[in-house]
Amino acid sequence: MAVFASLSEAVAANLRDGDSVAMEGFTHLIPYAAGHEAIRQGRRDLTLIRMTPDILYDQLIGMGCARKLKFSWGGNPGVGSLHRMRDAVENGWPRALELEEHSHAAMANAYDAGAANLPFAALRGYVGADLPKVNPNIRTVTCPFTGEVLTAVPAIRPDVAIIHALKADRAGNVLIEGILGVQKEAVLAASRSIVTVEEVVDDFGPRSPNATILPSWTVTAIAVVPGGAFPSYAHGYYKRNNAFYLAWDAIARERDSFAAWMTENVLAKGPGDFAALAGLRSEGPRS
Amino acid sequence: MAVFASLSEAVAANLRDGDSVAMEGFTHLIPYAAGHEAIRQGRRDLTLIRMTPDILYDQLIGMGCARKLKFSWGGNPGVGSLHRMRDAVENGWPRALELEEHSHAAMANAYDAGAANLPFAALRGYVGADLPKVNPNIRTVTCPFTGEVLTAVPAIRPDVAIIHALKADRAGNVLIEGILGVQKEAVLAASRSIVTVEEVVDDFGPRSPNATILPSWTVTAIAVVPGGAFPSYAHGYYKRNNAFYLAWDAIARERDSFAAWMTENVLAKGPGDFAALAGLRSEGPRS
Amino acid sequence: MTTPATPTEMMTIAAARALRADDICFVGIGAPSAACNLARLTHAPGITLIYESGTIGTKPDILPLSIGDGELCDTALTTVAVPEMFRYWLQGGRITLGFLGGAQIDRFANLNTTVVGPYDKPRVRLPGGGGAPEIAAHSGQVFVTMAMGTRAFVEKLPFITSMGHGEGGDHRARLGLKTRGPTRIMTDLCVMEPDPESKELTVVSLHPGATRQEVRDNCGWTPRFAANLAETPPATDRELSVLRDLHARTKKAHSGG
Amino acid sequence: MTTPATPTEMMTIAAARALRADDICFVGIGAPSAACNLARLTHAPGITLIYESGTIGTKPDILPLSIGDGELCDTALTTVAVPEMFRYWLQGGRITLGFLGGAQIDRFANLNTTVVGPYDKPRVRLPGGGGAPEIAAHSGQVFVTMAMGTRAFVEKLPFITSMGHGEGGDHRARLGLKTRGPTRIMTDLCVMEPDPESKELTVVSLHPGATRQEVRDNCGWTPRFAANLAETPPATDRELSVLRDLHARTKKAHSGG
Repeated sequence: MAVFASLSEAVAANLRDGDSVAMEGFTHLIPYAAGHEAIRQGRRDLTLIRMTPDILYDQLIGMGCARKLKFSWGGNPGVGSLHRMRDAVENGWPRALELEEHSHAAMANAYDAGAANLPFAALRGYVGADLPKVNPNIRTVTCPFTGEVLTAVPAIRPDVAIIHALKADRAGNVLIEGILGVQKEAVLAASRSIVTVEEVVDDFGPRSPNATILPSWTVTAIAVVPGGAFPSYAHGYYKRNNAFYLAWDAIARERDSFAAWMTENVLAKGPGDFAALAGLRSEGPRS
Repeated sequence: MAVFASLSEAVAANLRDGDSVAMEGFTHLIPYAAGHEAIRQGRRDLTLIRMTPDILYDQLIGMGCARKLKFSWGGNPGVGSLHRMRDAVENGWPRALELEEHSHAAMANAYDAGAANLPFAALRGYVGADLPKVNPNIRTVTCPFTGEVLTAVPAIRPDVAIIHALKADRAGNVLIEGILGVQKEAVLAASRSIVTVEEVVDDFGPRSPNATILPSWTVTAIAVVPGGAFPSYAHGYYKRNNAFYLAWDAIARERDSFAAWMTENVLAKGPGDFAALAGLRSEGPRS
Repeated sequence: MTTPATPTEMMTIAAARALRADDICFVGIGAPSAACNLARLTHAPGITLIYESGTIGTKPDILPLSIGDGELCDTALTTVAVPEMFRYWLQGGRITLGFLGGAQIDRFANLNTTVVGPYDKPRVRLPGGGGAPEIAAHSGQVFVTMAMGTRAFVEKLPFITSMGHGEGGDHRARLGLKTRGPTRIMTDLCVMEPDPESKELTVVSLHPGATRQEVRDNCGWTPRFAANLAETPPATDRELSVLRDLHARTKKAHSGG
Repeated sequence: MTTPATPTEMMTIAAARALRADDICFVGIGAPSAACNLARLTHAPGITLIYESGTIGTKPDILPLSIGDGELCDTALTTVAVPEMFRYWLQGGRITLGFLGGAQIDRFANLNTTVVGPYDKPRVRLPGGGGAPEIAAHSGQVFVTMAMGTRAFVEKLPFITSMGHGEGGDHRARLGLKTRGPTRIMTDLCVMEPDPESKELTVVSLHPGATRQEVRDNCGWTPRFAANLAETPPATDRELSVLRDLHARTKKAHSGG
């Protein structure tokens, strides 16, 4: 059964140095508040897993939290490069970053296989592409009926999955709507999970009979963090702050400007600051 | 793009003697009207595919439409045996019926693989069970990362999928809600598809952003048949007629009583009769 | 004042008692959803019931006739597609307790619901396995309810539809299974549990009024009895009234058009 | 009265013209959704746009900055989870047209968006493939839009992120692919198509004002020109006004907080 906790408690209890962690959210519902909490708590040697490492992972990498990144597209979508990620890969700053690189299709299949408790996923992938030459975790499997040779990738089974969702009910069930990404799969594939939510409600009320809900018994800890996906967005709560994504390019370009921004906006802040950032009524500090 | 047609036109154009056909619907939304139309049109040598062959397939088998059945649970749920299916298997009446038998997990995975254009599905299946000894389509595949040996079954790729759904919009998009079964997978896995619907609406209106919708360009033909899932049910339209499921046991027990019932209630009737059966206002005959 | 429990009622009540509020219970076709719902309506209100039709956390007011009645979906936390149910939820290891019934069982709690006689030329063609083979493999543990009789409790199964303890001992572990398999068999006469070592089913509790001889007469093998054989506590008035109300509501609903 | 099309606008307009109302178009990260939406707002209103974030049949009023902006979901027919998008829809063969961009392209329309320099010690680390490798393989055909330049149109790619025509000829078929691969490359100077036999990219149409020499100067290999080289019809007022309105709406929306 999910435990309600403060975000700092939830991260302290469930994310350890050296863990593999998937912070997922496909443009929508990116768990920024939880990622910032991991930075503040000084986590090290993480294996970061994420299909689309963007600003949040740029921040974690730039702050030296990660030793490895498993991913399929690393950029600031619609804007350009992730300068902190590039600095780590190209110059080893602040530390070297090992890459395990896949395609979206392979990552999505690997999460699906992880949720389904399979050791690998088979897909029609990477035909004619070079990635299998440089990633030993891209192999083949032969269909026992047709003899066709398919691509195989290992299932993703993270130690911890961290996601942001729309709401939880008092029993700890979690509702997600809109762009779903791979969050449900990430939680079901992980050993532990932390879910931040916009709000807790008595009852989800009228909804589709097929609503995407993670039952309480699939989630380890829930923390209420209004605005916790800012500057990404939460369907029905607040919009994506595209201006910040555009601004990040200049902030992250140089090590100094990055460090100054992180000190002011992450290290000196807390989860309670997200509501105001997202333009929501702040409900006072939570930490 | 889906074509709107009468049910008789849709079946005549898309279901041929010798086809493999999946009429799916997991208790909910079983396509009775379409199945009856196939019986009336005298289809022969069908390979019937369905996880839970129940009364509808008992009728098709008893009327001699099928040469083979691929399935995972063949019974009248909550009631007992399918007498026509047993008569075909045990006595070859009205003709012998070849069986390809799986478990639900294997069938569900095989539909999923079919929709995903994979030749096989890997699952942790049948451990310690006898079915792999009698079904040569249950094989193994070895994980190229862990060396684990998993079960493999061939993907299901039917010639035709036939389902009943709640509603279509005027563009031919199809909405399903409630118990979803494997209908979406069956349609996406099939070469052609026939969908009967309760009604056509101008617009689906407010709905979950993640509603289960088959876009028009994934469906071959749509026929409007109110009540077309009777005696199963359509979420929000009418309930399952449990009394009929109980009554079927006596109807189907003997060949004569079965034949008489089919003559009166299927051969002499048409799709337009389903609305009244389901307790809906009849909109006059459609055929 | 309440009439005493029938053997079938006693079987259902014994099964219900074994369920816990924190169980995530997978109810397959033909399984005793009466027991699961009785538990939910008495001592285990928080129990999570999952039917293989995809309904998660369902709380039906009446017993479904099938595993996909509308009532299940209407009262569920959510309903997922069937491939997801079998892939993410059952195979994913999310189920703590699987509930199975069957046409035949052997002394190691293997079950047959496929055929009597040879597979290719069956004397009786049964419905088949449905969800059972993987429920038996992937649920944390499995409960079985079956009424006793020599045609049901047999020395040797003609067909193993779903594995219980196989040939006994560590057979499950040798096949790579990490789940516990069948841990309790609730019958109309008694409760059986596998011996911790041999895994042979052992009668641990006789229902009120049932005798060792009755159990022997209705079992196709010579059943073992536990040294400290207990008597199943009789059905309480509350258990009986809740169960009978449930059945009455159900009968009324199902006989309607 | 309308100011003439810039080269970038001409590239977008040329791409939009090639789209048909019955296309099911998969728009990957970095791809010119401007072209897809321009087509939708002009001659191909029925076109189905799918973004890899799971949105199916989306009709955004402004261009998304990312492939998962809320606008895409709000205007979609429905939105599915990302594993389903890649498994049932892309790999499932439901996409008639994939739309890709890239940092680098070679004469057989192979694309690189991964690294410049050695993979293990890159001079420039690019974003990576995202959906591209499988979009290139599974879409019925692929359109590419890229501005020309000798650093983009290169003799030899340092890394093949997604296969176009490989080494040319029947290379795709030899790898078991049944799809057509890249069929049109829309640049800021011209349109290229693969030669029917060799699959080498051939300039088939020059945009108004562009010259053969300009194309040669901005291409890292010596490009072939079609015998019947055409001139791309100039942008119409309607194309330009719809495109510029779209960009204006988009800029206004994205600069907001």
